[in-house]
Amino acid sequence: MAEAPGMNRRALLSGGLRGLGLLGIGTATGALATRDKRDDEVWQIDPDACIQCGLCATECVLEISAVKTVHSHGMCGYCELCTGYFEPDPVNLDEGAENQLCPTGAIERTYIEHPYYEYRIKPDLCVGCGKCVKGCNMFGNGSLYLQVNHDRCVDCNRCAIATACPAEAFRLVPRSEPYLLRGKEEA
Amino acid sequence: MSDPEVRSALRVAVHRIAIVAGVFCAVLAGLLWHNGIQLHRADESFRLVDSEKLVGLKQQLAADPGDADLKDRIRTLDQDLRLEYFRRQSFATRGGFTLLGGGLAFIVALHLARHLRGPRVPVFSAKPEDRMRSAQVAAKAVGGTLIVLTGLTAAMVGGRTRQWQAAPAVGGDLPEPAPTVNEAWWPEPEEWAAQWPCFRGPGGMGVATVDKLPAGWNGETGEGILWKTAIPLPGENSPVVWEDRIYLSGATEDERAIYGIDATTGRILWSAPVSTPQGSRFDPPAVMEETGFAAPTAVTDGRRVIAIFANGEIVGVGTDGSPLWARHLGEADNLYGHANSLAMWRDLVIVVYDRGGAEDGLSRILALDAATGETRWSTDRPVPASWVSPMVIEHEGQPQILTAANPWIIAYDPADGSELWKVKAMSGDVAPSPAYHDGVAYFTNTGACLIAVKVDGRGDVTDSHVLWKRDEDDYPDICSLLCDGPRVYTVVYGRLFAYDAQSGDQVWEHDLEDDFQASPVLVNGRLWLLTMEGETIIGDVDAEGFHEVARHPLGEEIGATPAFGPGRIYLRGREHLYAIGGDEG
Amino acid sequence: MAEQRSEPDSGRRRLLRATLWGGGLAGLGALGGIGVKRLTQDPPAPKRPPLGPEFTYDVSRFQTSDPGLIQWRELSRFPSGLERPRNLCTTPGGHILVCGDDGIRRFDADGRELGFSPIQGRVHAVAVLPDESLLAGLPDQVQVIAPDGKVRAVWELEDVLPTSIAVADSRIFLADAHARVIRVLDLEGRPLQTIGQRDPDKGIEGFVVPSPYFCVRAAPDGLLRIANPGKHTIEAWTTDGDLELAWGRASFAIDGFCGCCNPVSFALLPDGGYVTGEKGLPRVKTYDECGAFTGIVAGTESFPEYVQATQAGTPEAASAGIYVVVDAAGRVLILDAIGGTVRIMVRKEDGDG
Amino acid sequence: MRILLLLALLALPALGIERFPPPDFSGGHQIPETVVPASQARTQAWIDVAALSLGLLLASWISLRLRSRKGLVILSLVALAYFGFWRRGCVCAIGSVQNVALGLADPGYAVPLAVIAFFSLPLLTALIWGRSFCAGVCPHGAIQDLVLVRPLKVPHWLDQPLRLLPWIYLTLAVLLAATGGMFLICKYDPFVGIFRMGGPRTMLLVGGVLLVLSMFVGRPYCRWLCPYGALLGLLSRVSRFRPSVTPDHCSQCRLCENACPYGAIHLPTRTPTAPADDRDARLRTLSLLVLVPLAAVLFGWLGGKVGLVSVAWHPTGELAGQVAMADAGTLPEPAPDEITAWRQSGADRTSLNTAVAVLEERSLTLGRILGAIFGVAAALHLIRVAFPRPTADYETDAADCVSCARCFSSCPYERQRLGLPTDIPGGSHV
Repeated sequence: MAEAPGMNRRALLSGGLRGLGLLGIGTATGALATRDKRDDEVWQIDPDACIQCGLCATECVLEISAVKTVHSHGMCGYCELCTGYFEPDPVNLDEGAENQLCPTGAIERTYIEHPYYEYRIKPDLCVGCGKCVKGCNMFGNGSLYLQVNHDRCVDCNRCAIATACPAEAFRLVPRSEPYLLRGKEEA
Repeated sequence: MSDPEVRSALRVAVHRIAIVAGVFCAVLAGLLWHNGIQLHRADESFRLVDSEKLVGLKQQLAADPGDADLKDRIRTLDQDLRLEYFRRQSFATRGGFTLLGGGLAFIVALHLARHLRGPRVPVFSAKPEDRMRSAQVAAKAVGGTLIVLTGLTAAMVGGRTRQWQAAPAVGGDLPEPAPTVNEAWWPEPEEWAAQWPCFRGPGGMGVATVDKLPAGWNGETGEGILWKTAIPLPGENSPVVWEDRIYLSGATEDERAIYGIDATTGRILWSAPVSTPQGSRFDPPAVMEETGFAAPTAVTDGRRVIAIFANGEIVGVGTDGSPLWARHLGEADNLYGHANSLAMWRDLVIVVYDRGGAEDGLSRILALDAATGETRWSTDRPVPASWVSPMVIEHEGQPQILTAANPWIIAYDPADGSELWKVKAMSGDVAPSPAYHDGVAYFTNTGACLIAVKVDGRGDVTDSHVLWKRDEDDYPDICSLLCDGPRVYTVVYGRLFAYDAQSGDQVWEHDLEDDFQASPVLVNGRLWLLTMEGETIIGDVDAEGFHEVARHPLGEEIGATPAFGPGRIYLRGREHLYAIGGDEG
Repeated sequence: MAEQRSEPDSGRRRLLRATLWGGGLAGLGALGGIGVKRLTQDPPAPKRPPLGPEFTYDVSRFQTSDPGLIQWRELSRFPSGLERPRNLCTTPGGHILVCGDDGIRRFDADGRELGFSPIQGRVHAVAVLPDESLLAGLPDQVQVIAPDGKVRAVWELEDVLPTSIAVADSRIFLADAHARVIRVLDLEGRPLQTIGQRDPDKGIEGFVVPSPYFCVRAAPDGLLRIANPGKHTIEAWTTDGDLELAWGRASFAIDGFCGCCNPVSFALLPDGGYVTGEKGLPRVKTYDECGAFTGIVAGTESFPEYVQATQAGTPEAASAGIYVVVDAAGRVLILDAIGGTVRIMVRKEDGDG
Repeated sequence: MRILLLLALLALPALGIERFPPPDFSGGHQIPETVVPASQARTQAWIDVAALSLGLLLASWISLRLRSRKGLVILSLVALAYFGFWRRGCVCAIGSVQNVALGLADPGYAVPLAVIAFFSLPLLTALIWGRSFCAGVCPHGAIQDLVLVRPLKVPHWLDQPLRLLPWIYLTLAVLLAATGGMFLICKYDPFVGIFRMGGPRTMLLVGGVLLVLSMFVGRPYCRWLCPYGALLGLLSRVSRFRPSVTPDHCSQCRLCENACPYGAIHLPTRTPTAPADDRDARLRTLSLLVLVPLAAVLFGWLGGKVGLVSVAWHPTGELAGQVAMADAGTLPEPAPDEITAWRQSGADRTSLNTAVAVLEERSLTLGRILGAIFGVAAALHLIRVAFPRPTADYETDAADCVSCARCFSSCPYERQRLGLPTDIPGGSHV
């Protein structure tokens, strides 16, 4: 095949541009890769910033949100009348559906001793609406709060809930410590 | 495989598989879509499938807590809803996998069918020479797209306002302040007239029109009071109102502040503390207790609020309380405390700053730029300290600032501060503010006179333009004049006088036996008089006299003239600001 | 052959192609339209898929109170001047003391500030000794501040969170929310006894204090009144540690104590009745000496900042109380820990005074 | 234990929740610990990077050396299964553009190493072997490629303008990502919902529609939307090696003419012996000199405007807008949660205004730069379309070819090489 006169020039130009491209990618990669903070990060909710708007239940890319209520038992008052468990002004202080706050029945209430009751979250049933959290924060001491459960979280590059979160309560935390738990000291 | 008949039969089979798989996928996708709608509703809200019913039943139970049957129904429904919810959730998950499998089968079958049909016959639609032609067409298309795109984007971007900057960006928080702030800007006359921007309302006339006046109020029982807010610092100044904001100031010997109050809730939205380095150099001025440190009423034009204090500090703040400018006009020298309220003409703040004695040469009138506080003009006044608030009127196209002091009544041109006309008539410590109606301005002061001056003169018009003058009665020492057209009213030591506006003859007098400090106002044609004890006396006035209609107590002393907003009355008591209004709506 | 095969194809193919192109272009157009609409929307509408009613915690029906029950009016209010106010008390001289994270501020009866004692740490409670010294309750210690403002003594107490202090009969009663007992000290800080320790033999169940709100008052009748917030009661105890009587019920209704632990604070009126302060649904109410509800001093609607904070569910809200005291003139003083102000409330009928 | 608790009490920030001991249970009840599920292993990221590297090498080898469509189909299936359905579409090279943009613009943001690898490795590969990432590694490409059963030819005049879209998308995505606004590509990814089998229903619908379209139109997302594809195409134009239709030499039999479903095979413009047209080359140079700077300036200006407008899509800008509306009283009640949260956090207007001002400044500058870059890219595209490089043979387009290996089997020399029968029906030109 006859060599066109432009072919050499073309190859040279192509080679030069290729070198430029390599240089560009290399510079960008190098600049980014040499940053100090190297730990892998995951999304988590700062419970102190959360305002329980309910978007965690609706904005997650998963059908049932990865955000669920977490209970710091060490902070809990073990109240008989738990405002995170009972509807405001419950008819009776028993486990009947008419008294329960949680729409999916995800809180389990067990009697410990008079007058203390223990409350546990069943993660399978929790959908992360934050209703109990609001009840607990409004009247109680905030031992219930929302967290991204990392067995379910798919680690989206930019968390869809974080994008929607009005309180900007989502932030990146190291994968080695993926939760922002309250009252950890007591445990 | 090579046998064409087998091949053809296989093809048909595979085709059918593809059709079945395709239909299956389509149906399943539809079901999943429907399921998703059931889970999330068409409005994208997140709820159990039939939650309203459950919530309704719970409410019913709250009303009748003993109904065991109702409890059972709630429990059953609750369980049904939960089961339904999680059933649908798991259907969504399992359905997703099934759809994936179905889709896979569909695609595989289609590929197989194509493969069984054998390679397609190449159709050589294009000829080599077509390439250049198609390239030209494509280039035109690309170019055209780019042009259309540019135009569309430019149109889209150009039409948008940067709405996040609609916030009053005053105070230089933004490097690029909204351009309107520094430009000459002022509200249209009808905008002024619709607000209560300064002492005694639009034009300083003391005339208000309020729709939906409340039937009455009582500050002690709370009747008719929409809200009541404690004002942290005391002040005799009246509130000014612009749309849904109320502004007023308060001060003590060493603290000064302007407040922005939400007209709906009465919440103090912001409080802008006032302090200038110059102001703090001087000792606090000596003032009379009744005057206080914040007697002059502020002004606002809806974008900025300007207030002056007894120590000579004058500041402008944005409607969000952000500081715009602050100045000190020189140490006050005033027997009772500075009390001349501010006025505004266009974007100028009119300040009468009379100090000391006539021979001290300290008194002047200034016009400050409302946006920057810079002095636009300043004119010396040959008068001692006075307490009259300036009033801006317009007569035959000529705006005038009316002022009164001992002994000169002077009208200035607000454009440049030049004197238009003056009358030598006053004496004593002049305090009541003037009234104006149809080319005639009325001035008064206790121990001096009540005088009507035609405002179309120029120069010293003492001998030429005085319509009438009388000096035989008692005249007010604080309460401003009010003119409703036919009559001019004065409030003197608990008595109300009416004079004929054209002749100056006294028409009648009415004894009220109350003390007054606030200026009378005319509301929807009725005269309102506010006693020091906080009672508002409302009456009709005609040629015959004053016919009292109602008295509404506030339960708190009143020294300030009321302000008005749409359907609202704002009364400033000694400690609180009250909003009075009829039913909301 | 090529012509033959392509002939029957072409009609179908053309149709298919036309359909696809039409559909594709329409889809693109629709997408573009949506995009343009989104871009030109001014302002971008906030899109919030709302939670259904059963997923929303709603107490709005309890947030307004019957105006007919409001028997008090606000005389005035003044800012506490503290970053994080936590409690208040009155002195025999008629002054008002407000304590918090910066220290103790002293105001006169009208709310004019008179002085400030800075204290490092969170002052949860403040009280006045007979000699006019102040007691400041901090986690694990009580500071005694002489009238001249100097710290006279610091009593170290292990594991004590004093949330309220009462002084009577030369004894100091310290409500310890940590151990959930009342600690009795002498005037020098020496422990004398504890009241309310769980004792099944004596039938004492102990106080249920799920959060740091635990209020004690010394009544003129010689008994102590102690709030048992977890049980929603106010109890009368002898100073020797015997429970005499208790009243109160849990309810969001106006005559009960709402939430999981209320009242967080209470005070005794000159007529023997009670004023109670509740958190969560901020409200201040009065009860007669038998515990029957008599009226409202300030309803939930009069604490807008507090309600806003609890609506947002922030931790500040979860740990902010509504504290009440009654001064010598019978006025009720309310400290709203979120609004940061002290309100002076008087009865409506004797309002003019 | 007590001491520990005490220390914890003292160490707390003043505003935090009051730490408070739980009740002492006389029955000796043990308070359960708060259980939270563990996070995925960190090694996962490295497995991903290894799989990516291996995939890239394999794809390059299969497409350039093995020249096997079957091999690529298998590789695509594996990639789709692993990166798509198993890893659920995240981490992904397309989205990594945004992380890199944000990382370059914001020194405080550390891009995870795996994401850097996902950004740079396919680009490097493109420089050497062309777009083998698209051919066999990218799950987005694979899912579209695999469902393509009946390709229709998209006319050149439609295909070429549409190929501007990826550049627009890329420009907007980088602008929004670099200012910290949002990750546009992730938010509006059509296929990730399918990989996760869930997500916003509108995006699932878009994904479904695109998939159905992909059955008839080759890789619509890759060609007309994919922002990363724009970068890959740019780099592969100067790649060292790239697929050629024929393994030998082109006899211009035209058999490959319709083999490419992506419109990436160019017809020859002249006979092998005819000399190149100098006039065209001159025109081309001239338009390069005129058009490129002009477009850079025009779109730079326009980009600045778009940058300013984009502030409204930024959370900060949105909040500031809502605050402004609240001030103006035009905000519909009830107030959005943003306003509630902002008021709750102290409602600091000054810092909000400052943040918006800084954001505006950055968006303006960045918008201008990106606009200019877009202008250059668009002008180059236009010139390339208007003045096709004169070729004598059937050639793959340097930028648009995704190395799918479909065309190889249509070349009689390739069939000869593989020892297959060359008598293709209708192949009368051989």
